[in-house]
Amino acid sequence: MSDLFDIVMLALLIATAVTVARARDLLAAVVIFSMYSLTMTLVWQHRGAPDVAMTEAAVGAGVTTVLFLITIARTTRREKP
Amino acid sequence: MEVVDVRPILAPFVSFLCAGLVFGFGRSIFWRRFFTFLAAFIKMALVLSMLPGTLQGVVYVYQFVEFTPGIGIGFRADAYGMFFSLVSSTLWVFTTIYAIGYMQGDRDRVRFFGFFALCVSTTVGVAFAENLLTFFLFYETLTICTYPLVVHAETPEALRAGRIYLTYTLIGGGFALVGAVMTLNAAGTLTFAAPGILGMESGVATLAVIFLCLIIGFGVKAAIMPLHGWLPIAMVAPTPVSALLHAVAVVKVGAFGVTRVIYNVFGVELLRELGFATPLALLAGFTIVAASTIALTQDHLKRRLAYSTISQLSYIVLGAALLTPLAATAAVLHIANQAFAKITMFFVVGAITRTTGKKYVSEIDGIGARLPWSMAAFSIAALSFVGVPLTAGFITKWYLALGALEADAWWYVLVLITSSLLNAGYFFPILHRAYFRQAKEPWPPLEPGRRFETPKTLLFPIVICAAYVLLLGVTAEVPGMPFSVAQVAVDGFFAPVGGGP
Amino acid sequence: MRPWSLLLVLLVALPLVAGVATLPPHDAPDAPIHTQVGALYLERGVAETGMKNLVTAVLLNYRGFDTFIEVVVIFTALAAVLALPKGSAPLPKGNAPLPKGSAPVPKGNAPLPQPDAARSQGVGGARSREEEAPEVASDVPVSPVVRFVVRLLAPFIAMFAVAMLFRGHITPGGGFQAAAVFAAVFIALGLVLGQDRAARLVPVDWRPWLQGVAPLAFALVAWIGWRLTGAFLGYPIDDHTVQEAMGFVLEIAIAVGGGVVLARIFLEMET
Amino acid sequence: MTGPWAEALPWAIVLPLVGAALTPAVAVRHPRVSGFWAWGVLLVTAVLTAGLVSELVARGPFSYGLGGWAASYGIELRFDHFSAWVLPLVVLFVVIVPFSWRYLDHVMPDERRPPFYALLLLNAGGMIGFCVTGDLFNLFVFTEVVSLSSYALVAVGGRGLAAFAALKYLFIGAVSSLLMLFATAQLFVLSGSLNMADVSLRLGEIGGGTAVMVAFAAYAVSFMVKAAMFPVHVWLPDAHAIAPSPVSAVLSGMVVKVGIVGMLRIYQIYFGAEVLELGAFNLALVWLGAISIVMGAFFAIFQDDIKLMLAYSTISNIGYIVLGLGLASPYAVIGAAVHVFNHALIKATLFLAAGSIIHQTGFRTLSDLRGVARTMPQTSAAMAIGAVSIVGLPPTAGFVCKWYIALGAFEANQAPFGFALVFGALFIFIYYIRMLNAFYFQPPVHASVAQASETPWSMRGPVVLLASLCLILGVLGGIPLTFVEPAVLDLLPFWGQ
Amino acid sequence: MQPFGLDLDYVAVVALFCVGLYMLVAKSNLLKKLLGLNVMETSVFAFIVTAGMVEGGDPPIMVAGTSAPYASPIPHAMVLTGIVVAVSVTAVALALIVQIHAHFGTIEIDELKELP
Repeated sequence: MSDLFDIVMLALLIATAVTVARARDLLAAVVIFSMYSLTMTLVWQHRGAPDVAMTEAAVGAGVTTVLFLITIARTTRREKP
Repeated sequence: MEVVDVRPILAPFVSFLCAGLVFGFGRSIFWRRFFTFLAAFIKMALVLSMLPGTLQGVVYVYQFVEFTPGIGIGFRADAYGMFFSLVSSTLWVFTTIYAIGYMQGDRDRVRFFGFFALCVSTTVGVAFAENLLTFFLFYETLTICTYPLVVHAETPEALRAGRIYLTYTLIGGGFALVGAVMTLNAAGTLTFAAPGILGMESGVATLAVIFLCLIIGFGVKAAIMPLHGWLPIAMVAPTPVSALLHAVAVVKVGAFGVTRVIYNVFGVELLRELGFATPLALLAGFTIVAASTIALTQDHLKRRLAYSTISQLSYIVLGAALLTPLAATAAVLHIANQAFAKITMFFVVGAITRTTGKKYVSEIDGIGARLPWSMAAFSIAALSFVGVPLTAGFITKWYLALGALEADAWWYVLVLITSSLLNAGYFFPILHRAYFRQAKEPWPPLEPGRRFETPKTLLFPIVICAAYVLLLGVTAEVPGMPFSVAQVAVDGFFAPVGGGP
Repeated sequence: MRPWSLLLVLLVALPLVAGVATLPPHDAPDAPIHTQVGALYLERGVAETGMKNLVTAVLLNYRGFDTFIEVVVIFTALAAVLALPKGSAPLPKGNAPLPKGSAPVPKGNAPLPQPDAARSQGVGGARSREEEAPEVASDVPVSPVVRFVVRLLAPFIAMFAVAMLFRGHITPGGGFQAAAVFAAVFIALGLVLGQDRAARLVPVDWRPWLQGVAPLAFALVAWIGWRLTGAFLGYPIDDHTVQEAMGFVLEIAIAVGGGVVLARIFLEMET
Repeated sequence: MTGPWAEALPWAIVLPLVGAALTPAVAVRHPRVSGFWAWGVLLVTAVLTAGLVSELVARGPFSYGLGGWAASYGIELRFDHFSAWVLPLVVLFVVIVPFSWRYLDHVMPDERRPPFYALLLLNAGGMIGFCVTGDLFNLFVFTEVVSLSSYALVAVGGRGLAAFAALKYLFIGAVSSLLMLFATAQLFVLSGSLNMADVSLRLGEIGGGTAVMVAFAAYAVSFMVKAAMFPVHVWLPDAHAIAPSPVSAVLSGMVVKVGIVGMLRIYQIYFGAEVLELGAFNLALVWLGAISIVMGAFFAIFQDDIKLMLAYSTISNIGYIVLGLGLASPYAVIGAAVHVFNHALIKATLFLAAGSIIHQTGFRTLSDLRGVARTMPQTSAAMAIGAVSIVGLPPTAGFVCKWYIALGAFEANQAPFGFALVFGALFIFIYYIRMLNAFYFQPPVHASVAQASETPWSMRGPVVLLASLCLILGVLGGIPLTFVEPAVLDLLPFWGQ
Repeated sequence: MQPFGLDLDYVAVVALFCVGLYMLVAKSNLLKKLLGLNVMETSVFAFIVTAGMVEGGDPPIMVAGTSAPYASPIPHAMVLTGIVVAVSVTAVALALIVQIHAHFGTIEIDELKELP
């Protein structure tokens, strides 16, 4: 059970990371990155690190994402091919 | 007998301080001259004050700083160093007087005189260096300090000459550094000592590399033949600088270094065993003849003198490399003899250029009438180089020939004779043109209100130096004169071996 | 570029895989990580520090110095953002003709482009491009519903952060999390209210002090600890009240200082 | 056992950091005050570090358990002979900061001064901490303080290209920090401890293993990036050339040394544990150093921009240090250790002098700066002394290091490297000659060069002071050796000598 | 869970690290590079947290309802610090990117390199 959860989560992590890499729309990439962070949060929560999970949720998925969004607003949303 | 005394370090320091003062307050002509002369006389006094002690065999030493045990900067006024510093500090006085006259109205004189003083400071430092590291420090500093003098004119030609000069000397310095480092590695010390500091236990191959590195390193400045390329090119410098380069500081430091390597790093005994000195002596012999031959073809006065210098320097190297007391005496003596004669010649050439604007041998027909005193001095110097008795050059050749015979190498006597003939071959045409040909056009007359043929600041050093050439030739055996110092030095070199002159 | 990048990634990946493959298995209780210092902390931590959440104990007590330097790092980030030249603001005024030390480095022998030319080029060009560039405008009108919800929720989220802060020694969470939440609330308010109104939440006069409050509080506590126990950042082991008080000071300072720093970075980037 | 100064150890780190936190508050009314404030803080720090060094000299290395915890239980600060580097480091900061007071007039508006000086203080504090800490994770956190402030300092001077250079630096630096964190985590997983001495002990118990080696490789790459060794130097030239000159002096002189000090720390761990194949590793270092020397010199020769040329010479000089360390004979290591300081001194001289010249004339390429020595004689003289010193000609500070490293090369029977070292430096000098020729022996081509005036004394003073130090340390080369020799003797057992 | 003698958790971490590194190296867009850096950072944090876990362990919080074995608290503290450091670096990088865009009008490294 635990193994299954782990495998699914790890697969999801890699999938989101690859999606971040592939997304041409920077806004989408940032949003998917925040999903990646939240998935990571779940993994850590599961591994007995609630403190880290909370920090990652607040800082990694929260503050970092917002800072990225502001930057996109101030620069550009499209990654040139 | 070694005595701790502050004078060996004070002597270079005086010139160094003088350089600082010149850089700081040199904009005023009065203070510039004041400091330069003051330092020149103080230094001469310092060196002279050590002379009586030296003649009695006292060696003044002063340990300045120690980096790590056994490696440091130290000063040691032994007889050989004293001899060299006597020559250079005496000549500094004359060159300074001459330079003041020659550089009148030229620009950047602060820089010129500042680095001039630095050069002399480092030359004395080289003379009094107690070990190879100190020697190398001053040797390289000299390289750097002469650079601004060489490129003083700031023309593209001067800059090119400066670059070539630096390339030669710095690469030589690199070899010297490697040699010094390897010496320390092999011997565990760098302090010059009479029987030499290296021994057979380091292995012949290592010793060969060390010898090669050190000889290349110092041989560049001594202008041994394949390494001489910089010297004729560096002639673009102002004449006092050429005089300084050729007679006092740079080349003599190289020759001095070669001698130190032979006698105080390797030592007579070791070198006799190894036989490294023979190829060096052959090379020196070749240089003597080859450079003289090239000099024959030079029309530019200073270039002709430059090749003559190359040839004469190898007398010193040859004398040192023969490894006999008499030859060594000749080598040591020739440091002074060549210096005074050559500086006279450069001074005269400078005076000719200053007064008449002529630079080529072919242009000076009949100049003997216009510059009688100068050309008389020039003649004395030329006779000295040819080796006519009663001049300084004769003493060198005499002892060198005796030394060659002592070393069972009679063919060097032939070299000496050939060289004398060649010297005559390239100096006498100058005298011939000067005295026995009609001037092509009238020489510019004396400026009104002048009593001498050329400004007296130029003439005075010329005459004195020429007088010295005669004096050295006449008073060879008089105690207290340079000859006796040289003998003390040579005694020191050969003391452990036995068989002094 | 791509094949080389892949090659580089592979070159890095192989040793890393080799490295992690030979590590001791990670969830075995007898791995060194669980038998050395970590085990001692688990064994004595509560008694020595008075904190039930050992992560907080490690953060504030055993390895408090790390946390000290960590708050210095966020302060560094703020100082960095503040020290950068502002966006496309005009160059510094005053007598100086150009910022010489900072002029662009031309390749080749050409002299520097004249300052004015560079300025008009850089700034003017940037402006013209900027007009077309932003595809997400920062001042999109926010829907009234969102605005209402954010304003309604903000105090409660802030309260949650405070709660997290004060229960940090027992439950997960603590100063940093609270700081991040404070900052998030602030940023959310800034986005819906406009940053001018949000900026009023951090008064200008207090900013210089508030942004550095975390390192300052750490230094203060370190000094107190030094006075009390003779060791820098030392906590008196047997006095749980003092320990707790020192811990609280630090947590509050981290929360306030960290929050202000993050909020100010947000403000700086917005303007 | 320990004297009163040992107590000051944590405060010496914390003081500049707290000073930085206070800078914006102190300078809230008058932004220019921040410069004096930063100087004052550094001055006090210098006194503290001097005290620490005196303690070191009197009683040998000492450590401080933070929070009163035993060494491997909490965080340990350890002041050993390598840490003594903090004293010259802070002193150089003290000299450089006054230079920046007036220099910044043209670089940034007054209101950005407080954060600038805060960054400078953070940089100093971070480096002190880096040199002093005995804990691997703490080392990482201090690295981040140093790196983050360095990224920002590169960018403060200008927009556009400066920000781009800083961002390049940031990306490469962040990856290197990450590798360091990864390696730290691996060692932690392997040994269960973060204390350096403790980790070393446990690694000795474990013996080698792939993971141990991978951690070492990660550390090595990480510190190579920080030290800008040849293959990973790409971030350095732009960043150092474009930063304001006082910052260039700090970055080139000191921040790159963080990589060297870090490398030495990792040695201590690995060699103490005897899990590393010495010969092969030293050989690698020697070659890397030699390649860095050559490539740095090679790139420098093609630069016309004086600051870019100085930046490339940093790569070369780091190569000397690494070469010296790799040769692993006592003299070579002494030379390398002295060069850590002497290079900082020389590079500070050169960058500050170059900065003065650029500041006064507005030009930064050799072809534009012809004849500048006529109008700025003292600054140009400092530049000349620096140039002579950086190639290691006597009688300057650079010679002492080169002498010892060359000596070490022959001592270690690596004669080819000795030759390469000596002649490589000469090769570089031929380039510097071009600079001196342009400054001294060519007529000015620009009016602003011909009419430039000397810098104000607050800028000239530091330059002149540093240049004279270059000369003095060349003659009295033994002064730094007093500190360096015991450190080297301390380290050499690990080297298998 | 160790097929082929590989620890799957660790391998996943390395995979994430490589994805991040690839983004950092191969992508031309500066924001994408920065996202890649963040992915790398998270992967290293994941490595540390994973190393600190223990089979069937509870969080290291000594309150009622938890029992040994506990996960090690030190890695958690390390990661907390690491996360804060990461966000600081990200903030500075973003500020620089904003500047680059304001000055050059682009954040594509390919285009930045072509600028004079």
